[in-house]
Amino acid sequence: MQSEVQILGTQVNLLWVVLGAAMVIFMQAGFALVETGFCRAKHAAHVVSTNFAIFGLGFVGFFFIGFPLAFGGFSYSAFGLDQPIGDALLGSGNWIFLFKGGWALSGGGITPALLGFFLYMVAFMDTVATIPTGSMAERWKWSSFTIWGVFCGAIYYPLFAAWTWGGGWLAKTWDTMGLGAGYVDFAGSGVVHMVGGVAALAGAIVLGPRIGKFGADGKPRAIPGHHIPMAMLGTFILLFGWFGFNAASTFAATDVQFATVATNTAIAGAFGAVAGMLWITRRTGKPDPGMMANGMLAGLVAITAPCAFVAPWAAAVIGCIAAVLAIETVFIVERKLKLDDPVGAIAVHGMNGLFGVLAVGIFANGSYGAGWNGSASKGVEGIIKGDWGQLGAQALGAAVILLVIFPIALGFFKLQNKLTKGGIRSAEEDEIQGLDLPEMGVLAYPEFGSNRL
Amino acid sequence: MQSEVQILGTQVNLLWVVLGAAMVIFMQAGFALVETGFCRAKHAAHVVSTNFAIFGLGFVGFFFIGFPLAFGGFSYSAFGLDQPIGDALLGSGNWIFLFKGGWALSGGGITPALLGFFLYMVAFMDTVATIPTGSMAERWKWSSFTIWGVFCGAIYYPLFAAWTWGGGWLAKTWDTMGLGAGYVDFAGSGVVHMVGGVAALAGAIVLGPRIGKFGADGKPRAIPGHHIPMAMLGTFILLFGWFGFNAASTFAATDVQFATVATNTAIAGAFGAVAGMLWITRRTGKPDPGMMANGMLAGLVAITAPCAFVAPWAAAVIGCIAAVLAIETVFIVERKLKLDDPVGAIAVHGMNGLFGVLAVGIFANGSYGAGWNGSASKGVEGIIKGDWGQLGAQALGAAVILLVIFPIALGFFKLQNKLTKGGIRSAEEDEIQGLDLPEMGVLAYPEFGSNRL
Amino acid sequence: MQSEVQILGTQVNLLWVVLGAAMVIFMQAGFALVETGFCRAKHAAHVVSTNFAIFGLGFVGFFFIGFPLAFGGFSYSAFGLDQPIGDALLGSGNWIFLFKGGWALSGGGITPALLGFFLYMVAFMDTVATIPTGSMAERWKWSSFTIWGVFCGAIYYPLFAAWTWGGGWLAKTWDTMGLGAGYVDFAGSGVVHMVGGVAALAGAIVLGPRIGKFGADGKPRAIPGHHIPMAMLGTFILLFGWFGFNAASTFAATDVQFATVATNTAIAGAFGAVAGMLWITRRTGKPDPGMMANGMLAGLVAITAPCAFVAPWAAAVIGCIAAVLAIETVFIVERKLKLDDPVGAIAVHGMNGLFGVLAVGIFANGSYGAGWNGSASKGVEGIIKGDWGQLGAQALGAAVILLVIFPIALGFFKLQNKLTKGGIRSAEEDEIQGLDLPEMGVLAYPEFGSNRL
Amino acid sequence: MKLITTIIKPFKLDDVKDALKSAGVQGMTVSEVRGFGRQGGHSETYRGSEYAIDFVPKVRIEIVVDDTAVDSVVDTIRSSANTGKIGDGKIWVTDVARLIRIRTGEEGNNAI
Amino acid sequence: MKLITTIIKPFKLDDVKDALKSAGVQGMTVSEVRGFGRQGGHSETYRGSEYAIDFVPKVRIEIVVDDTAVDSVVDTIRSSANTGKIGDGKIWVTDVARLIRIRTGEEGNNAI
Amino acid sequence: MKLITTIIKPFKLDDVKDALKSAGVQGMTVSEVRGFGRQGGHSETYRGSEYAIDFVPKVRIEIVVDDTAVDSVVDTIRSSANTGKIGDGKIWVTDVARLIRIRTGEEGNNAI
Ligand SMILES: Nc1ncnc2c1ncn2[C@@H]1O[C@H](COP(=O)(O)OP(=O)(O)O)[C@@H](O)[C@H]1O
Ligand SMILES: Nc1ncnc2c1ncn2[C@@H]1O[C@H](COP(=O)(O)OP(=O)(O)O)[C@@H](O)[C@H]1O
Ligand SMILES: Nc1ncnc2c1ncn2[C@@H]1O[C@H](COP(=O)(O)OP(=O)(O)O)[C@@H](O)[C@H]1O
Repeated sequence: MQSEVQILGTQVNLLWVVLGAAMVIFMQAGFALVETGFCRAKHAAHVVSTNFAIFGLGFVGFFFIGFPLAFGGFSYSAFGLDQPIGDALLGSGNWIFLFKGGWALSGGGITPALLGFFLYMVAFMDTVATIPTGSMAERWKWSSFTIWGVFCGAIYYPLFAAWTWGGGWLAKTWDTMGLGAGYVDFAGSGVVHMVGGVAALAGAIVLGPRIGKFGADGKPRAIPGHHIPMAMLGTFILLFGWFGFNAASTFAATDVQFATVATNTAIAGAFGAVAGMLWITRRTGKPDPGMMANGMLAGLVAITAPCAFVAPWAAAVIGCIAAVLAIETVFIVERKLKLDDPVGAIAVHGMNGLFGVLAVGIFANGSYGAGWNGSASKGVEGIIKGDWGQLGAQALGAAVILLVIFPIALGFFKLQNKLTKGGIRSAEEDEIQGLDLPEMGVLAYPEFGSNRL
Repeated sequence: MQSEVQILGTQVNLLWVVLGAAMVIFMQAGFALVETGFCRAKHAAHVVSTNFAIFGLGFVGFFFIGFPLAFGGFSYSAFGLDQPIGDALLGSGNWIFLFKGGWALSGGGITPALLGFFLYMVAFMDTVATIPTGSMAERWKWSSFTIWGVFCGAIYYPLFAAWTWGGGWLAKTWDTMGLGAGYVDFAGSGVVHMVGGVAALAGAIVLGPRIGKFGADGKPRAIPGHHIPMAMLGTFILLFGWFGFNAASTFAATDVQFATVATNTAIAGAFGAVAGMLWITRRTGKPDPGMMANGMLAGLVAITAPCAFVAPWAAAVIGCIAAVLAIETVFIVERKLKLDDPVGAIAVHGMNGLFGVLAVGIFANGSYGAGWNGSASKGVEGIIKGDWGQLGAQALGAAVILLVIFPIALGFFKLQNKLTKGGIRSAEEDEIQGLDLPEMGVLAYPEFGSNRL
Repeated sequence: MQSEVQILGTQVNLLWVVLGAAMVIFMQAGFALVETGFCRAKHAAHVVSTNFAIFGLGFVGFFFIGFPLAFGGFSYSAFGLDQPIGDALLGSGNWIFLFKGGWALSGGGITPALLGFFLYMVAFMDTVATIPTGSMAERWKWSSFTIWGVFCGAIYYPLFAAWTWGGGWLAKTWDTMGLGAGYVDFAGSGVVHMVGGVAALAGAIVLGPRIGKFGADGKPRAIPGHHIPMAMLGTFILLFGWFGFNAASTFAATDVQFATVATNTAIAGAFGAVAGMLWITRRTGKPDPGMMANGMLAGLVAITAPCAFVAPWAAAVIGCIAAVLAIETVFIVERKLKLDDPVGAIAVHGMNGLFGVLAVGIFANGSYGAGWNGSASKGVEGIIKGDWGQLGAQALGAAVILLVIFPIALGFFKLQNKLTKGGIRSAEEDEIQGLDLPEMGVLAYPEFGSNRL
Repeated sequence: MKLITTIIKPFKLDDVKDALKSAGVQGMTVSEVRGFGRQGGHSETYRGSEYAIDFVPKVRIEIVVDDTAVDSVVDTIRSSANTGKIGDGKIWVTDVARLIRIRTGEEGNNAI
Repeated sequence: MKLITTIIKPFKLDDVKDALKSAGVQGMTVSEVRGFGRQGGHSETYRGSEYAIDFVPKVRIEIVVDDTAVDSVVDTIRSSANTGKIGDGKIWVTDVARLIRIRTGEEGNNAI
Repeated sequence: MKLITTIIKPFKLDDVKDALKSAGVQGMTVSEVRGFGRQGGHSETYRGSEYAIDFVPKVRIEIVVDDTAVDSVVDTIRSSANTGKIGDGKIWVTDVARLIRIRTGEEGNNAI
């Protein structure tokens, strides 16, 4: 039986999770503003609306199917979830691939604690769902987009989530393969950002570049975003929400590591912003605001997996590397891969999600993560502590995202493109005119710029 | 005497209320952006300024008079308010109509807990006050508006608040009329939104439609909002703040129902957004961003009263119904009533406030609300549990808003219109030019669109 | 040894500090929007980017050097910081001027609690750093600006912080000079706002007015801000964040004074907004939105030092005085001092920081602050309680800011101006064209207003 | 052919357009401008400093018409744009030497 | 000298500018306008109410040229702005009595 | 009557307007335009890709004047808009066949 103090502790823990969930949900606004600000005015109502609608679309899919598939078998004692609401659906023992239980949040076990946990998790799912709206912006047909939203909430996100946070097979590689403490991803550099980032990559491949993005000579042309302050506000909102994203991932106020997490998060974001500023100035001569924002976001994405396991100095290093990685990846995506990613989603979420996953295996200092994933680990340790096993688990996780999850996203978009009349890309004349009127029926700014009168 | 654990519990409860208050106060920004985004650029400084100034104007009225009138008799033990700061001013026993005590937050009993409670309550009052700035936008004379602000904080909101949350006569209908657990409104579908919504209706009636809103044939003409991303950001901020609005209305972190509340809130908002998208697409062929936003807000308004009492599936149903109701009400308000409500305040807050109040009496599943309002209730039950008494209490409350509170608002605006030189509507030439320069002295955007040079 | 309850209490306290830190960090967005909205479109990317970049620049300086200098000697038991991480660097006993320890957050003592404390403090430092970006907007060379950011985080802010909150000599004037409870500044009217405000003043002096700000006759000319709703949103975000800024400065959820603080903060802001509206209408005939916003912010700045020590009625009085002071100071700065401060930073932060510091010595009612600064004080008391000693301590603190800190800022900018090729002011042709393209390489709004095509 | 240029008050645009349409005008080009004239501007106060707004928003309409249509078009504009208050605007007429429709290459009256 | 004014579709601006540049035109002035013509507008629905958008976005280019250059410039515009679809726009030519370069005070063809 | 059209640098607008006012001009119409000319544009980098900004912001002023006033107005513009740097702009003069004041229906010089 729990003592009165313990009960109060679980209550406070649940409060922390719910507050964290609200902060993560608020991040949707951040994504909406960053993406809209970095796109053109003629598509602004469309871009902001995809970021708005995705919240509900993904939510509905996750509510009915996705949450059970991913977390039916999850149990976490800190805030009163002492038993899972379901069981394995596919696989068993150390090799579970999908779960079941709690469809549409009905049936037994739907306690306040479970509902709070759902809320936190649905917010993470929506982050995944909204990442491709960035790389696919300005040319994604609305009706096709809505199907992605439901698919991501119902199936796409739950897969890798089940395998890791849900307690599936990747969480058990400490046992099955002797790799570290199993795949470790504190708040989702991999589970959320890289999974979203590879979907962004798949979508950009299938849609192709925006009209006018590449010149006849194949060289990328700049298409400046229409509202820099909007994008900057979005970045600040993301920074704010990230404290809920990372720090509340302790699931416990009684685990004071949340403070370390929060501070490491801020450190990586701050160093990322500064490193991004310096690097882009070095490369192009001016402190491009978009790249500064990307630098901060890259640092935040990269610290998301390791934030609980590393020292402050490592957070600073991770932030700096992340910013440089993001900028260089933007160049590679445009110049080498000839892909068009209007907001840098592939670079920020994909590449730095990958880097964050690996960073756990590099910089983890063994001070946290004892017993993680049910392992006998005394603390997650990276190669700076001489242990290569964790990096192995991390590399395996990253490889699975690249080799299994990415193809699923690519297959989904390709199939949908084939099955959809006219494909999943907007009509050419609509793209030229701007998607706002033809697809949304309204202009974002009927009175500004060339749209007024 | 309280144990150490209990004391810590009340401290944490108070923290939750203060955090909730901050989140609700932040909703003012959401209202400001939604309303401004859905109005025209030439009035934007005026619209945003009404939403800004209302915060202080209502606050001042509530500080001096409104809070005592509504909550002088309130006592709540969870966070250390063990005795009321005042007493009945009008009525007694089960039939109290107004309270007194704590004028200007002075006198005895002004503890930190009481101040925290005041902060939460003043935030709710300001929500009521700001709702009519939406339906009356683009034609409300500034000086007349300021008087509404003070009146709402001092008198208008406190009336129904005293009768319900303050412990007045509507809270006692379980005793006086044998109706359920008395009027039950967890976080204010009725006390806040419907009360604000009927004021919005009254204001729109008294002001009349904007110049050009209705054609010579009496048909409504669209007047597109000038900034869709702004309105969307506002919607996201409202969603974020709503977690404070609803979940912190447990007044206790030690009552883990806050997690159920938060999740039900999110469910209703998400399903409302999706249902709104589908419904408006069905009605007009395109996913009007404004209607998607209204759909989410409608779901949030409707779940506000029942959020603690219903199951997740019911939250989803409530969200869907709310969105359809909101859209259809917009049509009725414009086409049948020939009223002009630029942002849909009557549909979103008025109609769905009403629906939310009734939804308690329909969907409450008896799992929460034991002893509510001092009744012997074992849990609030709606007709899905076979109990019609609660629906009776809810219908009574709603009827009171329609038949008593609405006439008060209408009377106020009509009287003010008569007493004010030139009426409470802006001068015609100012409205045509845009209220920004003539009333505020500045343009919202002196350099954009037709205002530049 | 701590009991289980006590441990839970410290955990919750730390959570409160981390949440507060997130809210204060979010205020950066508020500053960015207020300043950008009140400047012109042609500089908008520049202004918003200074407010963005300052976060990282100041952070880096504070991380390596500033935090140890200011808080190396700090110890605070409420959330588990039972021993300092360092010692005096300069001075000893009651006369310490700088501290050391925890450089780059490395070495012993870097517990989660210490990291949470760092996070809160770095957020305050960044507020100081960003204040001058307002008064120096539209003409501050980017490369020069970046140096300020690092300097402020590393040296400028830490000085006065060490002397007061860090436990240095000004905190000990109760002992050394018999003045009250030593310098008392609950959340930083002085340590943060006035210190930032005098830097804003110094910067405005060194840069000189914007081209066109003063006519040939020496009369100030209005240069209207380009985006009023943006500035209003920024003000709301600041209001929201201020609850973290002030209320979390109890460092403890177990100290329920946080509720008093939060409510006093709201009261001062609300009364400030209303007083600002009335005062500017009296002075110029119209409720200038910029002055209403300044009025609220002035109230918030002024209540920041006294918020824990005064009664609600005093918070209302302080808010009203602050708003009038801010408006009158704007006039004096422009008309008498012939300085150009585009957003009113000197008036809002400088003057009202000063007023807030003194307000402690006037309105403190003795109900809080027992043992403050290690003194034997039974509660901080101002002259309304007949005690003039505290006002003395406050006046001394304010004098130190004016006579020591201000000259340091002025010296820094003057020296930098001399050492920098072409000075720290942007090139004249860039200023005329707008700093966005020449300094940032992008336009804030390439498609709006005169920038489109 | 003639080019008729008119400067009108912005809120009159719909009326003028509808009147021209009824009068058989099939094409026109509209732009936003700022006018300086007898109507004058006004001065406002921002943060306590006065500032003059010398220009008022106007709309310019350009219409190329057949010579024979000039009088009726001018009259139509005059009557539909007129409020009788200062600042109603101007109409001026200039000669057009050539007119070409880009799509077809038609010239002259056929291109109108 | 002649003033050539042309109304084109906005997304054709770059093509026309490049073509004119290649054809030796050294200066032009561009502005945003809204066109009303055969292309027609369209009607949309906002919050359930229909609204007509009568005007479509266009770009106007003005070029002052030497009399001898008129034909080639007109042809260049025609071929580069042409999409063959309704709404491609117009070109019209008017007489210019004087042209002055502000910087130098040069007049006539030297000022082009 | 003549229509004087001038393209100037935006920051010179106030100077030119004041000079014209002093010179007795009572009305003018101003619009925002973009210029392409000898001044050239410049190229910037956004997210690492270069982009050319070919057009620079300019302001166009149109003034209808009595024939006798043309020279003095042109001179006034020249001297007040001149910075001596490339891109100062142009002035061109065209014939106006008719001018009507909408408010009163006055025509010709009375309508100016
Ligand atoms: N001489 C002029 N040349 C060009 N445009 C003019 C001239 N005079 C007036 N305008 C335009 O006509 C508008 C109305 O003129 P104004 O003198 O204010 O009133 P009214 O048309 O009643 O005489 C001005 O705002 C300006 O745009
Ligand atoms: N009579 C006219 N006077 C001035 N501008 C015109 C006229 N007719 C058309 N225009 C302009 O040319 C554009 C294209 O004309 P439109 O009739 O739509 O197609 P097309 O050029 O193929 O005939 C219009 O949008 C308008 O801006
Ligand atoms: N031939 C032309 N026709 C129309 N406008 C022109 C022409 N040449 C130049 N302009 C306008 O004049 C502006 C200034 O011209 P530019 O060649 O840059 O310098 P300058 O005026 O010193 O010769 C251009 O930006 C453009 O708006």
